[in-house]
Amino acid sequence: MQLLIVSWLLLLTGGILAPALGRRPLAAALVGGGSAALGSLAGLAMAAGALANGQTAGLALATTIPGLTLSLRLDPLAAFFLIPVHLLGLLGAIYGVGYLRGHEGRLPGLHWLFYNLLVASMSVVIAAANALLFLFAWEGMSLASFFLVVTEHREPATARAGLIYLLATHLGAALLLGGFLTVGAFAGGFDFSAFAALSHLPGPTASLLFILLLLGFGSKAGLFPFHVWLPEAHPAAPSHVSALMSGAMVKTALYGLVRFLLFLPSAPGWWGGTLMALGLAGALFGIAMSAFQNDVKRGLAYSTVENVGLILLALGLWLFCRGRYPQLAALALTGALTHILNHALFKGLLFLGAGSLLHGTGSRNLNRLGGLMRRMPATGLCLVVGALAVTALPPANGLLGEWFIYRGFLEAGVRLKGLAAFFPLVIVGLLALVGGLALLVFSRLIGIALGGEPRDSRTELAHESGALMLVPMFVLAGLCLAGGLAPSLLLGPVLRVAGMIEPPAAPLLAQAGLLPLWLGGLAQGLTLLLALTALLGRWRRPRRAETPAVPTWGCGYLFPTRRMAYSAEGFSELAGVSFFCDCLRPRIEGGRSVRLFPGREVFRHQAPDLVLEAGFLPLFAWVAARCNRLRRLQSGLVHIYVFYIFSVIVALLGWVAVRL
Amino acid sequence: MENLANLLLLLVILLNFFILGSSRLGACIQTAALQGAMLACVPLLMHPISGHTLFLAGSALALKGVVMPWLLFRAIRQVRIRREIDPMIGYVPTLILGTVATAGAFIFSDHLPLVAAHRGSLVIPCGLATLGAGFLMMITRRKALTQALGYLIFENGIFIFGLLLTEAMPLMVEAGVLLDLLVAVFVMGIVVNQINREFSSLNVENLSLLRE
Amino acid sequence: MKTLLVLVPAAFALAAYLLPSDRLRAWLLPVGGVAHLLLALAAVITPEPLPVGAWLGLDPLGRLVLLLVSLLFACCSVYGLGYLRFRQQWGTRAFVSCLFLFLAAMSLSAMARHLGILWVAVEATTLASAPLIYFNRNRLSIEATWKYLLLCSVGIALAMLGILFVAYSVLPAPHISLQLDELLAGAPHLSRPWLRAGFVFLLVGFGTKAGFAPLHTWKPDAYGEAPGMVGALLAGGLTSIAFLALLRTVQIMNAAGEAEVARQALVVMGVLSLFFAAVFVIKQPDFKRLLAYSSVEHMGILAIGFGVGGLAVFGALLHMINNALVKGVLFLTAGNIHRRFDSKRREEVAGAIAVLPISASLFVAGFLAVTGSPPFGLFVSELTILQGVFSAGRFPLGGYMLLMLAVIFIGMGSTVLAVTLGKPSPRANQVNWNENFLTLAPPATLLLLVLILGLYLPEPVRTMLKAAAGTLEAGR
Amino acid sequence: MTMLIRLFWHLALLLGLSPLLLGVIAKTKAGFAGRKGPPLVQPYYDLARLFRKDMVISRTTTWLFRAGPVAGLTAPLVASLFVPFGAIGAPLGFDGDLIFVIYLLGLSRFCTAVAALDTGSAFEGMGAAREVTFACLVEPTVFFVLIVLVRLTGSFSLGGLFGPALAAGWHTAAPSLMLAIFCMLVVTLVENCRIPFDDPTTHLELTMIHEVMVLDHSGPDFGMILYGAAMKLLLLGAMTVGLALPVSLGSAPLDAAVFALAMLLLAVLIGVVESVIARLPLLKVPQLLIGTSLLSFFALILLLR
Repeated sequence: MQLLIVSWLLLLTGGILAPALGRRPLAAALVGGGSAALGSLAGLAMAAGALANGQTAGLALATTIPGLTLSLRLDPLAAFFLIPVHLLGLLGAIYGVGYLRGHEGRLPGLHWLFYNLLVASMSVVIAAANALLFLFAWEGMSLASFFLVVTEHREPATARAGLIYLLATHLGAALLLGGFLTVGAFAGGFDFSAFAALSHLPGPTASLLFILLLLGFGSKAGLFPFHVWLPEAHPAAPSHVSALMSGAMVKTALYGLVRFLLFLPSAPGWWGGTLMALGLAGALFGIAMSAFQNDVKRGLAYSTVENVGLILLALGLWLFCRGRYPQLAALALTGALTHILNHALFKGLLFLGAGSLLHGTGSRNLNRLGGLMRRMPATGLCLVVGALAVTALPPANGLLGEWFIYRGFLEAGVRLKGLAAFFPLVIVGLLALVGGLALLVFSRLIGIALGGEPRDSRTELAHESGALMLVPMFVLAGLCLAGGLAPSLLLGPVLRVAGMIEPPAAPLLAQAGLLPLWLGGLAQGLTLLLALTALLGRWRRPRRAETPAVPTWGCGYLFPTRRMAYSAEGFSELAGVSFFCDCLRPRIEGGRSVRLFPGREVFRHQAPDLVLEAGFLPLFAWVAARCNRLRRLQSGLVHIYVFYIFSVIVALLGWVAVRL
Repeated sequence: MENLANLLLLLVILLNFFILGSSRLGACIQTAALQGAMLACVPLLMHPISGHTLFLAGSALALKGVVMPWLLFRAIRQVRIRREIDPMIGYVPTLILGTVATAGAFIFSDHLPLVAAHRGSLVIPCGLATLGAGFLMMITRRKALTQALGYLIFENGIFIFGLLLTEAMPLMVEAGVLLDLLVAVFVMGIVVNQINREFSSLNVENLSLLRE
Repeated sequence: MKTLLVLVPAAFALAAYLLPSDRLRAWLLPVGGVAHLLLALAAVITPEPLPVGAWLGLDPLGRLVLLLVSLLFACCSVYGLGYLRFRQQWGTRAFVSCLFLFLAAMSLSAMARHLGILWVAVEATTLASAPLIYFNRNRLSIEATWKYLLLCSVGIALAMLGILFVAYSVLPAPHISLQLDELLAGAPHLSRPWLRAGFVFLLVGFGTKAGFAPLHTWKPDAYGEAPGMVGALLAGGLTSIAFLALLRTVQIMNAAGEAEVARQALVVMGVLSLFFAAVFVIKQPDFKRLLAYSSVEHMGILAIGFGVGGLAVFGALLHMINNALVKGVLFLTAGNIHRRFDSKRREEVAGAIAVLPISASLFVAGFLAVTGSPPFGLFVSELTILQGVFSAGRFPLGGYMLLMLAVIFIGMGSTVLAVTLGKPSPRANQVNWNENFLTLAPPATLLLLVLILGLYLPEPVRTMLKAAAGTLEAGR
Repeated sequence: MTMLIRLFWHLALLLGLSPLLLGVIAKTKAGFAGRKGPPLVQPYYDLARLFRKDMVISRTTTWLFRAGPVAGLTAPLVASLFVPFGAIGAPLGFDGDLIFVIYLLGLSRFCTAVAALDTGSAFEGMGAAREVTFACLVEPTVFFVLIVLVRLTGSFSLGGLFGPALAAGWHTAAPSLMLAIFCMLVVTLVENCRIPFDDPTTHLELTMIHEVMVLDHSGPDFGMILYGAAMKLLLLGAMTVGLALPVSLGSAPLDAAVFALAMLLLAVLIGVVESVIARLPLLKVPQLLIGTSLLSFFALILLLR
């Protein structure tokens, strides 16, 4: 416990010192970034230790604020979720120092203040054992991340993103607050120790609480209808912040959900059902939208929506099977936890890589990139590893989690009787569709961004990022591969946590412990074979010393220009027309020139978020319109105001007289 | 004595109607002044002569009967307006509303749990009626000046009510109250002038730039 | 001591009136403000015994309000020094002396133990503050002043009527006294109908001054047109005074065993206020009026807090402090932005954070604080109030509050962010004025205080709040 | 020991038989066209030639381009180790390997698509887009078919799915298995870019899918791709066959012979299909694929009913 507190103190002091240093970028980066790295390191050590010895540490201090006690608790579950937070916190800090060099604003330390606050508050959220403390840290997390999102506050897009993010996160917090206050009112206290009383809540209240918590946490986690902030906020934020938000912050919401679900009484079936339905919707919608994005980071944000959808799907199955089919529950939970860890690794890697591309080329637009594998080989390599992981292809780590999820649903399909088995089996099929689309999305990203020729003159001048940015990426890439080649690294902690939550499933989990041997061994064999085949290709050296380098064959077109290269829109167009409903398809304006000597044409291609454009914004507009009608009450005529006073008096007098 | 007081109060109510009904500002102000002067006499009739009552009567006469009307006169002299043109609702409806309010006041006060001593007296109905008249004035008139006048009448109503409870308000407090009242009307007079300077008319319509 | 608290500002007002030079007069402000703050601190730290039946005196409630009013005024007076340096065109004689009279009246009403004196003092605050609103000498400000004056005078007159009703409710007892202790002592024998009617008039009267919806109509105009520091004093100080007056009547109702009526009436007012605030905050184009509606919102929260009772009363008292302080932050910084852009319209002001980095940052921080985000004090106080509401089992009310708070957050957020973020609008260099120490230190200080209150409740404050809550809970 | 023997038979069948299938298909088509056609062993010659040739590499490409063929050859090779060839059980297999196998094929697809995009040629990019898009539609079908088997046999490994439990399943759930066979057939055709979905022999790049992706590959690389494609054909064909006749004659050589025969018949069938059906217009293909996955879905419902 002490180590964790030390890490918080490090983060806070460093964060406060950094802006105090004034306009000295180097010092600020050193102090801010250094403290962030050290603090995260301490936290990481703490989490690893707690997971290793598997026992629960605790601490409690009273405060002067009613209901709030500084009580902390670090059980395996919390320790497990601390790992992504502090790992990405550490790597992001190192990366950020390199990423921000030369782009510091008026007060370079400010960024580090919010960065450290974000890491610290996430850590507190996970370690908190008091609902109000949790909420306090939760809000701190939201605000810190908000300020990080609006770092480039001069762009109008950033202002919009900031607003949307702020609204989403605050509405979620309001729901959470409602939920917590209800919990407190029933449990008679806000300490988790008091929440044992919740285990026998009346059904309707429990369901109400479930809904409040689901929406509250979901809005942060990117649950399907409330994911709208992710694709806005992630591109706006600096890349290491996006990595931290997408890899770690989103997970804190999942942590909260799991943590509080464990307090509630055993769930009726529809809880799990809702979770599964929303998760599936999120997975399909997210990956479909991701296929249409030309903005690399926006696409990654949608892929986060997809992955969170998968995790929630697994959690839904777990919730559904809890107490009914312990083994299924264990499988699903293992899948969810594994995927949480994996996603933290590869999504962090991908965002850092995207940041490196942005840093090297100055553009996030796929149609300006291209040919970067030559110019930024290290970044390219890391991105390829990340892509393999996110598409769950061997030999990377992504497959492990998805394997458990598939396995869980297949098992459910076999165990359940009759048409009840229908849903899990259909979900398996849809998971396959999601997998296929993910493959499309990321082959598109890799192929268009890294392969071929630069599509823009500025991209030709792209430069590889510095060591400070590359090292974290290589660490993450290494972890992704290690997770694939030696899955027991990942599975060990996961199984410990799963065993803590689902004790009855211990035997199955022990058996699932054998899986790493297979998947790992296969991955190793596969890589070996790949290497061998590659060598075989080299083995018969062509007789002439070097293979002649020629231009790509243009199928008869004599002077192929870079403008002819296949575009990002083109790559996903067939998918769009062949099996997406029109509403999902991107909006395309202009560019259709039919005349013999066409003049200038402006071609605009954008894929706005359906839920935001057709759902929330109109809703808000509607409410605003309704409110506008009431504004006439403030008519500006003073005698009308006097009349208000008069009528209030009459009304109140009447009320009093009636009560008399 | 009691009856005399009641007679005066009756007159006060009639003056309310006159004010509600007349369109000439000057006349309205004079009537308000007359009303104030009458009210000033009422405490002498209701209570045994004492320093307190004398002070009350004197100061009320001075303020309600002389100073405040004078302030308002000054205002309209500078503003150079004579009559209230097109009120929100015409004079006849206003009068009808006033009658309704007065009747309501009488009925209401019959149901109030009064102390035995006050059963016969007109004080409470008259006070309520004057209050109503003041409110009506402020709600229906368009000119800032007439609204100030309405406020004056409103205050008269409260004063009437206060007559029952002179001993509740110690002398010093009473003085403070009246001083506040004076200052209020004084400031209102100033503001009315400023309004006239800015807008060159006192219609409240022009005073509705600030709205949602 | 007690009398000094009133006489010193009055003396300063006189001095300011007699002093010939504008520059020197401006310097009177911080001196007087700090002097009053010191007096108030002394009066709070070494409380004098409160003799039963005294007309002036400081009970825990009064102490609380006096302290926060004095604190707010001290900060505003420092700000005022910087402000008046910039605004030299019209003489500052009336302004400064009215400010001090305002302070004197507020101190008097914080100390009044006699309903009559309370009324006189509160009315005096209206009269003293009316000229302050007219400081900018233009059509809009005169209109705002007129509305403020008329509506508040009517309201206060109604309060007078209410006081008379309360006095009548003492009959047929031979001796009528409006002294608070004596009223409370005799409360059980008051005649209920008169008392209730009186409470209604008092609620409406002081409620108009505090600005419950729909009695709040003067607020956006007055706050919008007054100079920033006056807005701060009105929104932070005057509302607290009005609420104090209201709480006195609540005390009487409690003592008379009519607590239920009072509480329900308060909750109704609170619910209405929250609703109106939410409606008018959405798409609000003028960021100073926005603050006015936020003030209406907080009056509503206070009303609900006091209405629900129990833990919520403690929370509401804490919220009163926080609200006063954070209103100071918001109005002072909004004043800075307004001055630089010479506009307070959302569509004309943008990118303030690039032009006035510190003011705009403080403004955003104040926005977050006022909407109840941690780590600021309002989070704690609102949380406490909500705890009270929920633990009282009034879940619908709690849910309604949460909903309205969220809506108001959205409404305010969209305007505040639009004003602060983005590319600076062309008006950014309209006026050659830049933020300086005098106009930044006061809001920064206030924000710091709010922050401290959010992180840790000092023991003395805590005890003071407990005592004040005790006086309100007595007789329940 | 038996493990090794199995492995031997398996690899022998895989490496030996797969090119022959291509030859058979070509021969059949030639027969329908009334031509003599190339000898059955022509594909072996082609491969040998390709592996002997030098290669030419576009100067825009990087190692991504070289990785395509490698994965294209390796992934089917490893995947096939999990698929039982008729009654000859798979040498490898574990609980839930079907997921692994499918993602392994995904790996080869990913690498070839990226390699195609790496050349920067519009045509190859187009081909890659088509490949991955159609794969999105094919994968659910494969999964639904496998789900039918999983539900039927209660096993989670390919070895178990096509084992004796399936034979028993034919008595209970024949209709859905019929549908499953049809769907597998379609999958086989699509995945191996056969008419009516794709035409490897056309000369208009615009209409190709798979062939256009590998335009720039030459020499050994191209050889690897061809060989990998052949293995994939054998792999999916083996699934179809295993689905159709889950019977065992007891002795390994006999089973091998039966399986080889069945595969050749399948090849002939493919040849026939290619000869009698015209190639679909590109935009019709997705519709047909969606139809197929709905069919497989229907098979599932039939089973659950």
